[in-house]
Amino acid sequence: MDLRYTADEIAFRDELRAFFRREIPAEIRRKVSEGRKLSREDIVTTQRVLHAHGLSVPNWPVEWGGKDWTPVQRYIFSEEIQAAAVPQPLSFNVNMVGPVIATFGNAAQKQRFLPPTANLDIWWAQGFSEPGAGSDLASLKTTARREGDEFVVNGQKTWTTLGQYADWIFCLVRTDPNARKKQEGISFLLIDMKTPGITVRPIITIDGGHEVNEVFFDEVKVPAENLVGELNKGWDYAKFLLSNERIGIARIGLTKERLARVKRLAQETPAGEGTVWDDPDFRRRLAWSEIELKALEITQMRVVAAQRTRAADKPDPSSSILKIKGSEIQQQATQLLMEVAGPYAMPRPDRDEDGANLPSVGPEWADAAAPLFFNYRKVSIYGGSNEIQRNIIAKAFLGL
Amino acid sequence: MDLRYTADEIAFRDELRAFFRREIPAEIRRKVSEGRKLSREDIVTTQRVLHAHGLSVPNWPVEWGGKDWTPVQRYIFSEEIQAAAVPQPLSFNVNMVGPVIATFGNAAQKQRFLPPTANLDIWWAQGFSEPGAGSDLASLKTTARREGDEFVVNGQKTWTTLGQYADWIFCLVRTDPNARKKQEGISFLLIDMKTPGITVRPIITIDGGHEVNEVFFDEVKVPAENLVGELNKGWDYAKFLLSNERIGIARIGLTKERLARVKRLAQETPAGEGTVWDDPDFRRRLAWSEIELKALEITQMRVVAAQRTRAADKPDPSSSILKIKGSEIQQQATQLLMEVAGPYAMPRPDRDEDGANLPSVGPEWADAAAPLFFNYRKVSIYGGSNEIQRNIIAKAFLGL
Amino acid sequence: MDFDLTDEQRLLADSVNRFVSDRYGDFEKRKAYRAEAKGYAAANWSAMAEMGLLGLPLSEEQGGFGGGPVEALLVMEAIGRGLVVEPYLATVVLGLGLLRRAGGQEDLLAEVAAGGTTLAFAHQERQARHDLHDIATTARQDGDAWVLDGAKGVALHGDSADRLLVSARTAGGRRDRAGIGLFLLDPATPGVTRRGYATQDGLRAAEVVLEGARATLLAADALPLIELVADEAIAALCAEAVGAMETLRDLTVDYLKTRQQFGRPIGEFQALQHRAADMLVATEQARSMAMYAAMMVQGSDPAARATALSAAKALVGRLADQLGKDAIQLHGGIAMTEEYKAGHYFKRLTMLGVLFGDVDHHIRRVVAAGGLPD
Amino acid sequence: MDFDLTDEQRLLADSVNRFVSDRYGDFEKRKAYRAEAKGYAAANWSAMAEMGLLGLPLSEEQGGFGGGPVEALLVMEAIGRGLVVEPYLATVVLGLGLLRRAGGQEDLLAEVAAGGTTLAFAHQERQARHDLHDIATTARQDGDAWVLDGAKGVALHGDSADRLLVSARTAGGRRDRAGIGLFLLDPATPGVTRRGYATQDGLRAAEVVLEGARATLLAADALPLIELVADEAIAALCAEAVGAMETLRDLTVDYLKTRQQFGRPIGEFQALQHRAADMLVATEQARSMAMYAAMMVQGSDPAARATALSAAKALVGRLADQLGKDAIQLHGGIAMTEEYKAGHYFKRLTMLGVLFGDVDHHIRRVVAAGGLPD
Repeated sequence: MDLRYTADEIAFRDELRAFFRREIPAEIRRKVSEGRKLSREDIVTTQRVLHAHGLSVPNWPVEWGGKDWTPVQRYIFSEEIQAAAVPQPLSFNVNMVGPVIATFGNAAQKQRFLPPTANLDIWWAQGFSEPGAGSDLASLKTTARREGDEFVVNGQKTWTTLGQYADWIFCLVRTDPNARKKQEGISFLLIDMKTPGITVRPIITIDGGHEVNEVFFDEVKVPAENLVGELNKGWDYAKFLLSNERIGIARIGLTKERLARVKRLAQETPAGEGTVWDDPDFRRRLAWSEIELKALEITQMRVVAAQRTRAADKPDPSSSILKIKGSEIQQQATQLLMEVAGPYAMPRPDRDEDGANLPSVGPEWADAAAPLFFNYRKVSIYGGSNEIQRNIIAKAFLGL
Repeated sequence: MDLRYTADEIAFRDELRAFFRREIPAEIRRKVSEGRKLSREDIVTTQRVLHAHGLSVPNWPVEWGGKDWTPVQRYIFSEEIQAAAVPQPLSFNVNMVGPVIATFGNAAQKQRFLPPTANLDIWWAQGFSEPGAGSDLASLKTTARREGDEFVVNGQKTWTTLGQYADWIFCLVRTDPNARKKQEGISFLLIDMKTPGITVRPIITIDGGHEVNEVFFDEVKVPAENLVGELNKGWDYAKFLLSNERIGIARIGLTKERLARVKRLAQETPAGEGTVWDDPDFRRRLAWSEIELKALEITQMRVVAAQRTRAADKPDPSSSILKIKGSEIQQQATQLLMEVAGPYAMPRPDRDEDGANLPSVGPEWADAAAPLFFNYRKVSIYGGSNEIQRNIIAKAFLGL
Repeated sequence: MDFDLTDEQRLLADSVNRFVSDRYGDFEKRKAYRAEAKGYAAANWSAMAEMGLLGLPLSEEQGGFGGGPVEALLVMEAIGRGLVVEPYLATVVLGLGLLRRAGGQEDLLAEVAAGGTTLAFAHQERQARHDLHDIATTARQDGDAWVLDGAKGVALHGDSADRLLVSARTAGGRRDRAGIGLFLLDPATPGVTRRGYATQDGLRAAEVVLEGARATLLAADALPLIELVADEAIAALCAEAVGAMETLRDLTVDYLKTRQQFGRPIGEFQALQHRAADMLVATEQARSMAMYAAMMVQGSDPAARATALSAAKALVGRLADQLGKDAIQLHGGIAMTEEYKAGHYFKRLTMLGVLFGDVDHHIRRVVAAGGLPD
Repeated sequence: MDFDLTDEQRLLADSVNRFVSDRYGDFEKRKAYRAEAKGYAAANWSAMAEMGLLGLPLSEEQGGFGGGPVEALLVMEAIGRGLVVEPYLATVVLGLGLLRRAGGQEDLLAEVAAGGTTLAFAHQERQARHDLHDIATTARQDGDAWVLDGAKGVALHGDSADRLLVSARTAGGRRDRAGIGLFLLDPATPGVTRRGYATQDGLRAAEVVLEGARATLLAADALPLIELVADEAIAALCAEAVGAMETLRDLTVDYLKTRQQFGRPIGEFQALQHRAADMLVATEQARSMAMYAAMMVQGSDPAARATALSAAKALVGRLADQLGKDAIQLHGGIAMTEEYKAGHYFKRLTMLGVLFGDVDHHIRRVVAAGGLPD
């Protein structure tokens, strides 16, 4: 047992570190660091740079652009991309639909979709959640009935992240309403967002941002060739996809970068005779977050190391631990930042007639502090709420 | 609305304050303050002094020695007796069996039992809990079958606090094993501990103390005249009794006294260049306990004030709030004390051959600190665990 | 000791509660109020004036009700329940709190009580954070008038206020307790620049820049007065937080009862029941602490008063923070949307935690004082 | 980066685990061990010697295994699982940790490894609390020997140890970092008085009074050495805590599965399930932190090492405290009894929190250092 990186691993890390800082525009990285909203272009630009260097889809099969990395190398990549505040390759493409197509799609689908998915020529959205379903994902109601060479889709999806940018959407749809169990009779369908009958309606969140959407399907005609894998087997593909989703869900590298930034800003922000950093109470809470994050980082390393030997179908509590603690510490970091802002966490600058922000009222970073805190309440809700994660641990691992 | 005491209330308080300090031996009060075990004699002596001054059973009917006090006066009495570190009159006598006999007993029972109960000539124990029942009190299994003029009792009670001192025990026993609901078919029986067939076995707790016992009943013959109220109605009397039990369960006065003592000892205990009190982290946690206690004190005052107007059978979440927060803060106080003791919380002085403690290893008070912390884990378990209290709030008050 | 309201207090509570449920019962209306020119509803303000709420703390000779902390508590709790956007805190609690004690402005008091004039307190400075005595803005005498230079920030409702109360240093260094004067200023005066903006909780505030702005001195060495009124504001914010907590808790419990998942209302899940029970405990503890604040703000010893009010702000802040987060979590995604009420209560509770000092600031003051006063 | 154990490490882990389950699997045996003359089982100690555990950290030339922090972690985790009462921490981690580095006592090292001699570290002084450099005991030279005067407290297993390692001041003031010497002392020496006693967790310790006691100087200016070994002890305690937490969690989960209430196993109640899930999260986080401690205790920069070890002690302390309390609470009354295992784990975890500095002490050190080392 040795928790230190080998010389090779250090070289690999340093190379990535230099690459990210050299090749990804500083302005984009600054936005990530400050928790500001990224534009579609920011994300596309970044992914294409990564793709040009063969780094957009390292987790895919090598023949489709993946890398034959060790688990430790994958871990280092994931940590370094976050620590450098580089927008990660679009998860819907890279961690979700890509692996599903690569694993369960037919040859034509692979050929057609994988290259543009890797280069973000197609922007994918996820069509899983439905109103009223929440954590009970399998209770979905959107239907697809077969008519000749087409499926006709009707229903509604919600919480569709960045759906406003999407070219395509991968959906779970009910193809057999009479199946005995709700998990059966679900299929996995790829749908072009330009198809008539699709309406996207924005959901504005409490931070004032437009990140998620409702997507309505009204008699939407989808070619039958867009069915992935077998009819009525979509739930299996969804489970495969969701287990990939949890990779990196703890976002340790990003949080580490954020806590370092909180520390810097606390040292710069005046308070009394000195700065916020002089307040031992503040420093104590920051120290606790750092320490908990360190423990979680090692937990994540242990998970990575265990991936080599663990049976894929054995219940593993570690992704739930990463989700619970990772989300808690991410939330702590946003709250600490808001506290550094102090009274200047309050202003919410009006927008001008074009919708652009007016100049900041307080320090520029302070504007974003409260909205980020508000927005980050989501991380303990989405991806299976922390309550669901505790259920999973209790049932699957503790046998309760 | 005015949260301040009236002049009359202040006079009443000052009178009690002086009385407690004048009449109750300082050595007994010091034991209470330090969380040390009281002897049987300490408790008897105190209650008899109170009784001699008409203060042992203020909550009883006036004809049996009670006081016609306002709720505020009762509250003041309860707070001041704790703040003076005076052992409270034995709860089994004063808050439990006494009021039950006074309310549901017949004339002969009142005449026979109430005066010696008030003066602690009879020491009562409570025979409710049974092994395996826990918070599900009504699932009790101890039976009493009628044979002529007697009940014959068989079964086992547990967690019988101070049962080793008891002259009598009041028990819930199952008199109708065929009742439809488990709450039916239970009767309330008074049993002389000297009756043949009763065995008391000590339970030693993790603090090393002997406070609770198991009590076994093997063909124990109890005169039928010792049945309180009606046959098979014992559950109603038990509910009446338990609602009295929760009076003062928050023990705010006692905790206030304990926190003040923690503060004093922290100021006397060396640490580094100064004392424990110089540590702002310690002071911050102590301050939080003080503040939470202040809020709870006002919550308790509000409960007292509402007693005048509240319908007796309306669900009231306040006793559950008092139980939850009161137990939490009591536990915090014991932990803070243990932290003041530092490394000298560790020694557990051996006893000599007679079972007496050898001299303290560290400061005298420090010996008792860890055992008190261990012992006080009980306060969130007994009297309906804090989990049960949350169930009560959720169901009875929030309608969930 | 008496927790019963007097008949007058009960009448007041009833009428404020009726006002809030009439005007804020439909949450959509709040959006419309915020869209008005001043960021709140002129009609609501007039109604509050008619109800006598705007003159509440004034003596009867001044045309008011002689309302004290208990009356303020009743009004602010109702304001919290409705997330009322009108500038009651700015104009009545802060503005009148200062003005009526500084004295000599009887006409202005009457105008405020009548609803014709609103006030704001421009005190906060950027370097000061939560320290009330940290004032860099200067005042120099020029004949009868005073001339102010400096910058004030996050003045609540300072963008629309008809008169500003401004603190400025007549003597001493930036962090001296002595030498802070209180001034009255017409924002139309040359040398005054205001930048108004929305706050994260949907209210309004302003940055105020003073460049040779002429003002009237209301009180010299005004820090003790400012601290007293800040403590009154803290008591008011505690009461507002209790109202908001109560509503948010009820909203959450209702949601738990109606939202179905896995084939049953999620309120049947015990883990969520216990969280809801903790929300009730938190609300009641916060209510008790708001009462404590109302009681102690009347105290004659400023040091004891300050410690008690810090304790109240710290505990209510901590409880409100936890309750707000739990409310969002128990709701799930729906509470993350701007359309739904819960998020707005959460945001207001978060900002109440920042206003007049956050939890860290206030617990530090209690620690420095060696604990609660007896 | 490699989390796999080497073959030697796996062998070690297997044999220690077997030892613990053989000798401590039946909890009643522990009571018998404690009743022996020294407060632990002589036979267990011999067995540990035979297994090579007592010479673990010694180099192969010294007759040991050259075991490092990972080996210590494996042994201490097993010790935690069994609540082992033998003086491994006192003799091997502390005693040998000091002695082997001070040098010049090769024979004694071999005796310790063989199980013939036990050690204790008498360092703590009453006024010092958790500050390692706060030493009032004095040492003055008298010919070749040194003469010690002072009082040491809570020396773990100091009552039965065959040799004491004692720190004493050869120069400087009470809280100076320089001038602290490390001495070797035979407790039978005139001028040494020991008072042994049980600790709250069922182990043993002693107060040691030194009145003109003659001792051998092992190392001058030994504070850096003492701090290093204290950090190794902290790493060991973290591992022990993980073992105890894991067992206590399993005990609790088993209890939840078997205990019936309201007609079903209480483990079916979701609120309790979530508490149990949190116990699992806590154990895994503590385990990660114990690994971090084992990694960082090897670091070459003493300041970074100290901060990292403080971080580990603080987090493990906090997690162990909460897990211990939850275990008692989820059990209910049964865990309050001396007869049942759970309370003993709780007590040990509580005392592990005190040993070598409590949570407050260590988090303060992290804060003073400005946060974790990179």
